[in-house]
Amino acid sequence: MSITIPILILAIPLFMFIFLGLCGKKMSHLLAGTLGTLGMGTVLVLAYSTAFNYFFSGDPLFINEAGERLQYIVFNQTWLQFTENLTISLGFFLDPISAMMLVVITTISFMVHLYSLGYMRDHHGVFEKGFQRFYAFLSLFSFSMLGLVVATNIFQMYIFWELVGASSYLLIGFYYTKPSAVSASKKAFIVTRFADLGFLIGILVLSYYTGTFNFTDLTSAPVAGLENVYQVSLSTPESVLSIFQGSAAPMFMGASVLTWALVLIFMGGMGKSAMMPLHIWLPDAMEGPTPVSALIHAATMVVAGVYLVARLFPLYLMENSALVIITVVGALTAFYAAMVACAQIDIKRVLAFSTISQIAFMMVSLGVARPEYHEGLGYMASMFHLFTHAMFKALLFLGAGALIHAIGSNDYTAMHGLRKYMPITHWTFLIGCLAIAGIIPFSGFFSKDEILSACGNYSTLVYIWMSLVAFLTAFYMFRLYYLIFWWKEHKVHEGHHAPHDQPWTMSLPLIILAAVSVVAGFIPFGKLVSWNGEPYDFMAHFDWGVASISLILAVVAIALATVMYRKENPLPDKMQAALPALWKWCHHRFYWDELYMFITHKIIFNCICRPLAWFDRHIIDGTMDSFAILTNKASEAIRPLQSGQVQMYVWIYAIGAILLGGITILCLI
Amino acid sequence: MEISAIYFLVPSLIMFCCGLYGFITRRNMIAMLISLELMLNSVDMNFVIFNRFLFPGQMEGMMFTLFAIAIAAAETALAIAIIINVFRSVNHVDVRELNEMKF
Amino acid sequence: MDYSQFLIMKQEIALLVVFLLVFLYDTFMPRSAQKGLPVCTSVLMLLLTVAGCLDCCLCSTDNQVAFGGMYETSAIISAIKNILNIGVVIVLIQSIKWANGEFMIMRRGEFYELLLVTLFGMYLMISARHFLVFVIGLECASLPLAAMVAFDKNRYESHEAAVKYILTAVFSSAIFMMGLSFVYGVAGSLYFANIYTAIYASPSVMLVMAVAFVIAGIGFKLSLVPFHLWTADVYQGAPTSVTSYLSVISKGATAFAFLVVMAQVFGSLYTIVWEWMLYALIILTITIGNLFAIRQRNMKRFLAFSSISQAGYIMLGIIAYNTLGVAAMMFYILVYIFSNLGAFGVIGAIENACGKVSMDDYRGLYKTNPRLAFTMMLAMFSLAGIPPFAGFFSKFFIFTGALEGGSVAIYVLVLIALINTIVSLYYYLLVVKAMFISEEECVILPFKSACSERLGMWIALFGIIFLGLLSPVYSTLIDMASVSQFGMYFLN
Amino acid sequence: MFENILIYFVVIPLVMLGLLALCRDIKQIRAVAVVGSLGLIALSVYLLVDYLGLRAAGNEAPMLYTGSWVWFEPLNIHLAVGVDGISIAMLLLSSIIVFAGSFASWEIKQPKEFFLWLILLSTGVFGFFISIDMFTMFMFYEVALIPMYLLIGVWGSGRKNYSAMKLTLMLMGGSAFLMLGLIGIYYHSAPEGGQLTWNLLEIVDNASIPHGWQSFLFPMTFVGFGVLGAMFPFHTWSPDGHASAPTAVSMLHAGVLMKLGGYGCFRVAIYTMPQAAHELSWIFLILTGISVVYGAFCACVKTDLKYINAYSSVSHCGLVLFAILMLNETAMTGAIMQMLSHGLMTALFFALIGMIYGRTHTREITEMGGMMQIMPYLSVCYVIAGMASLGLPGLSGFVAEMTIFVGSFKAGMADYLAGAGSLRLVFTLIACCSIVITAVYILRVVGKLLFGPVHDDHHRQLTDASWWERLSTVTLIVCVAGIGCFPNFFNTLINFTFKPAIFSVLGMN
Repeated sequence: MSITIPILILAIPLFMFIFLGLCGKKMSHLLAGTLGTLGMGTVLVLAYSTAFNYFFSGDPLFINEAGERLQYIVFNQTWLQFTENLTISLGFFLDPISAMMLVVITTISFMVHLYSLGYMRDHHGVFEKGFQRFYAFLSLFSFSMLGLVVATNIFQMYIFWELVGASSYLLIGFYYTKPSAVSASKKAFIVTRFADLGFLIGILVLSYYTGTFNFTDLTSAPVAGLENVYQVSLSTPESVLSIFQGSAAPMFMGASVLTWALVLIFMGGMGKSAMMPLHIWLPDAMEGPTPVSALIHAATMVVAGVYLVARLFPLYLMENSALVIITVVGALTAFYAAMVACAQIDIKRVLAFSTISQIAFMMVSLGVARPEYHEGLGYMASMFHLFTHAMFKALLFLGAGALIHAIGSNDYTAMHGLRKYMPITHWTFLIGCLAIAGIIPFSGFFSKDEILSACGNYSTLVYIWMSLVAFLTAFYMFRLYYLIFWWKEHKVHEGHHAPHDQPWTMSLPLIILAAVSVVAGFIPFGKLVSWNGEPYDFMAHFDWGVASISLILAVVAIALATVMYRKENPLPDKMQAALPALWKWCHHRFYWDELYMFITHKIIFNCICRPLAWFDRHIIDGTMDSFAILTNKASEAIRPLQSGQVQMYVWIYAIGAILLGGITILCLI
Repeated sequence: MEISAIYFLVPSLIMFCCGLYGFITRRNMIAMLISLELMLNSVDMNFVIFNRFLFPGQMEGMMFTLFAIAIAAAETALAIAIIINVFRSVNHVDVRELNEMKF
Repeated sequence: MDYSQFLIMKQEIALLVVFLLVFLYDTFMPRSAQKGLPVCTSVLMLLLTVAGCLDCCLCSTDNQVAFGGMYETSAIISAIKNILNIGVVIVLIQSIKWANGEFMIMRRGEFYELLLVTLFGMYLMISARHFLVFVIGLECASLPLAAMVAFDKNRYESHEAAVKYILTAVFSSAIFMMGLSFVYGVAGSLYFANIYTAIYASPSVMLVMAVAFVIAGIGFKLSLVPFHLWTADVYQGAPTSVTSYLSVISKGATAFAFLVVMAQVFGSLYTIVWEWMLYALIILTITIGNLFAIRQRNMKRFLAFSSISQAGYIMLGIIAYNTLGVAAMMFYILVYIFSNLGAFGVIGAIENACGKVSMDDYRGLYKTNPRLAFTMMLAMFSLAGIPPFAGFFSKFFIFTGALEGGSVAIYVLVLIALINTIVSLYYYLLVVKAMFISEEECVILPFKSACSERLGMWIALFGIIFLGLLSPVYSTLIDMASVSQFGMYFLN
Repeated sequence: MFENILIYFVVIPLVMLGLLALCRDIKQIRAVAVVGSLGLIALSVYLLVDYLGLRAAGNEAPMLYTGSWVWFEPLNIHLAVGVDGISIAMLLLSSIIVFAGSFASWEIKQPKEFFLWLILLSTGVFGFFISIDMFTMFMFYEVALIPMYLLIGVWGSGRKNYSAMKLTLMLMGGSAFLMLGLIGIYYHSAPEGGQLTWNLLEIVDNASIPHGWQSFLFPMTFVGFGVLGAMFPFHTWSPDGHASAPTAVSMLHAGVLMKLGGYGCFRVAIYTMPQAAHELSWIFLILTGISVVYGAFCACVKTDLKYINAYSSVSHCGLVLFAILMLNETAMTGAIMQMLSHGLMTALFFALIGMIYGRTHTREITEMGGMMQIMPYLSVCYVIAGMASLGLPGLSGFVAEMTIFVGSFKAGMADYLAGAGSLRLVFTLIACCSIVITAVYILRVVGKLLFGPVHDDHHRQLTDASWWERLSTVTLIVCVAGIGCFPNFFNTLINFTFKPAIFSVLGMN
């Protein structure tokens, strides 16, 4: 396979970033936007061709005679050599999930590029300030995210992991004159940085023991006769296995070092994927422009954590405890986020919590995947959900963007009853809601259903728990839907235009994504992506019982939402009054932000930083200064010695001479 | 009976100490000079005593004493000249008043 | 009697000739020609110096002894005399303006004569191998200085300084001679060589006291703490030319004489007796000198205390008690002469021009008189031991010398000395700060210093910059030191 | 002597000094400064290329371009020069920063004196990096220190007198210990009866410093250089000094001079006394480990831009010393890269702060805000510098920090597994935490200073960077990004000759 296309996939966004960043100011807004979009379009084509090539060409590099998909390192360039073995390379890794991610990222990114051409201007068609910068950052993000998914080694992943974090920072803080955006971007960066610390230490531990960063060395076995081609082996390679298993397995504080490493790496994933308790940055990140939320904080970057776990899945399989932790964290987060989503009034916040909840679904799904249960259905389901979720969540966000663009506010109380004014938005949004609620035949139904059956296989408790979350999902999505589009008639204020549908650049992505959300469920995903490359017969494992139960739950939830929110009625207020504490906690997101505020500001800032700074100025520096002061004091103290009296001089002289001799004599004796 | 050196040395030492004491306590510079003379003379005596009692076969100590006397004379002359100068300038010879420069 | 042994004293004799010429000029030249006396003296002295240096470099002098062992000369001794000569030439050049001043008309001859006599005394002190000669040299070197200190008849400070100087000087010579009498009592001779053999490594109470008194007596001239108290007052009170002479020439000569006495007389008592005395004195000298210097506002007084602490560093060369130490000490003296005279040159020029000697008056000097300020700064840097100026090299070498084969105690001593260099850097930088950083209007207006003053400063600057960088100077000193008479006295 | 290329690193600044002294107006002064510093860059680039060529041709001597000319024969003091990859990296760094610094002080008052001192300072720096004789090394070291006093005192701002004095005295205090240590090394540089030497290579070859003496001399030299490397608790000169120094001086000082400390620690203290380094490293590991987080924490609450950066330098330079003490090839490589990286990015920082300060006349972040709207160019550069500082991949900080962490973790784990205590491991983990704290204070500054609404309406009239300021910053940014994007080049450069040295260190263990 030629390496030109993969290189171009990475190089074009990077080039666009540099080009737009340096020269953007010199060109017109439209030109910059068009260039960015065209660039992304090219990448889209290239990525699709690569993915198509990978999945369907039947090239022996990609698939073996048994029909198992292989991993192929297209190129791998040494970037930084630490020691003989430990080397960071930058490369391009092609396997089912990276190919799938290529598709997801380029699709959503292109949609967002296109969408932003319309979104990033006001009603008079004047482009926003910093429009070129926006496209430059979008390109940077696309580059980083693509680099992340095609990473050949864990350190490359870390590098791009940091880069997506930085571009997310820049994009969240795009409206840098708004203090809330600035602090949100800061929060996002610092929280994920904290998580990355865990990731880094995890990498260090893992690489210390295994002596490698390469994914292929960690999780796969080389395929004989073909260079750079590997096959995932669920039984981890001997080289790795021998290090971590057996009686001599290194332990640290009661757990094996592998568990430590994997949990720490998962911590990085928790930060990026906004798992509790590191989720607090994601709702705030909605301060960024809405297309950014769609791209970064719904579809691509936030699933990096899931992707990371999936990438290292064979290692995780070795340590049951790590997977249990993932399951527990995921399950708690999913429920928590769903609860909170029910009580938010900012539509983007609702979507943000819904994202957290859905990503938690994927995490749980990975956590429950075991060979013994339907041959790893959970893994496949997780990836499938990742794919479908990216589509419908991007759709929902872009729809929300269209609404916000039209209304000028994030608050749904300013919307109500918009269905007549914005029909395209209405219908596409409804499709998105149906998809996420899991209504057959929309894509969410298939992926979520598989996750639930994977949970059911693993443990009934998890299954019931996650079904409950699914129920809540359907409820809060339709609550949102009704509150935006129904509830009561929209009032058009004097002197304002009536809200209307958006230009084609914004509508087109909505329609495309809606279409994808409808049909994506029918993609034979199992044939393409599975944990060991073997084609996975999805229908063989389909559990109609689970499917019908979840469908019923979703319908009930939608019905409930319809009753409560379709028309203006006192029911919601009554419910709120009936459970005031619950509503309050949910509305305030269980006070996580306040807790963090307390820890960072009251404890770290006030109890560590300030005292340290004081200590530095007064104790350390004070000591240094006191040397000088003491010297001066001493100088002052011995002043009387030089009294100006010659007799005094002579007296000291004589005493000195006698003492000099006397003491020496005493010492000699 | 030979009188041992110690009978000469002790007075010499006492003389030295007297000189020292006088030098430190007297305010009049002339008196201080006299005290200094005492000290120098005690040194001279020492030389003579040592020469006479310990090393009677040579004259080094005696010679040294002669030179020392000359030097003492020169010193005194110079000192007196300077004291006179001071007297002309400030009209007294009280050494304790001469403490303009200090610290 | 073999008169040829007078030839061994050729340096002293040459100096005497210069003295006589100056004396004759002063006495017999008509009044109108009297103004030429300072220049004439300087030229004569310069000739003497050049001749001496050529002699020193070209003819390798062996150790020679004259007058029954009372007088000794060697390459290193003539070298130190030449070093002193160089210093004297600079002092003389710098004092031309002052000596031609209104006030000095009648008495400038005396100034030069007295100065040359003290120099002669120092020569004697250095070459003496008998305590009688040594004492004569010492007195010769210190008594006329009292007259020189009192030279400024109109200034009260000059009198006060002279009184303090003469009284302390006589007192210290009494103490010194007391010590000598003890030495004589123990050893029965005043010849250095005889004493050395007589007291070989057997200290008695009297001997220890003798050593202490001798150190006190010489320490007075070197202004080692606690025998230093006269220094500041005298430096402040004396005319600037005299102060500069006192601070460098007198100190340098005495330091070398001190080494001679300690090595050739008390060498065998090094480890048991005087190493520790000196150890304590060095710490005291450096520290107390520095502590006093911090607060001084009068430049001359400030340099007095700085010179006290510099004396402490010079003593490191003696406590090292090895060839490297001797060479380093001589190098230090040489560099110190240039650095200190550079500083005194500036002080003198400013004092002659507008009578200011306070550090506060120096504020903003760079704006009005940049060259003077620059010279002063380099001198300060050199004194503080900042490379690439000569002071750095001399400090480094003296520490290197002190540490050769050093015990831990010596390392501690050097560490204390090094920490003291920070304090000294502080006060030297205070001067630099006043001149360069202070933003006040300078009270010293721009002026053009006299030709002679500038020449003096140029010479000093030349030395400050190049003495360290040009290695032959130090190498020659080391060569001389390694073949010198000291070699046999050193332990290693 | 003049056939040796290295000599020109000292000759060029000296010629510049001479020319500057002759200059009459500011244009000539600028011309001299720019041409001279360009010459230095050209020289160091040529040296780099030539050096790599020689290495590629199989030259495996520990130092290349060695030359040695007797200076003080009796003490065996030579003017000995020689470079390996580390020195070349440092020379390159220095010349770049001198270049950028000249542009950053384009409109300084009293330019003649300023540049005289600045070039004297760089003479010292270059001399230090080319020397392999301890005496000349020390001499150049002190030459580099003292001009700081005047540069800060005359051209500085704020409490400049206090800061200048404090900085000078503390650094000279360090060099007091250093001098003792160096002379001590000299006296044990050869086995009994051998010819004593100041030459580092010979000292390493002789490896004759007795064990007991090593334990005494190692702390002396390490502390001596460590003061300049801002090691806790001797770092307090740095915040005050940097806060008061003029732009170019802050750049040169934080960018190059503080590297002298790290370089010296490695080249003298560890290189010559590996045993003591191994045994005593724990003391300094604790101190430097504290520096790393302590500096970062302190930076979090400061509101003066220069103070923030100074504390950040404390943290980053602490990391350099920390990594050196790991006595591990990877970590040491990382230390050198961190020196380069920190040098460039901190110079960039100080340049930018100077430029902002020159316009707003305040450095309090509480009194500024929204600079991005007023001076977008400078603000973008500031963000880039900040990103480099918090270790964004693609910029230099990341590469250096990761190399250090990988290396130290390896050393720490090796110790831990060998039952040699978990000190290294624990402090590695603590040091790792600095990446989070760094992010906190960098983003805090960026958020307050650059983003948000404009704080002071008077600031709206301010102009963005002029061409010389752009040139200065672009140079640095290109270098920062260059290292960040192509780290392996530097890695190879350093590694090439690093190996023998490190083996000699580790061989002792």
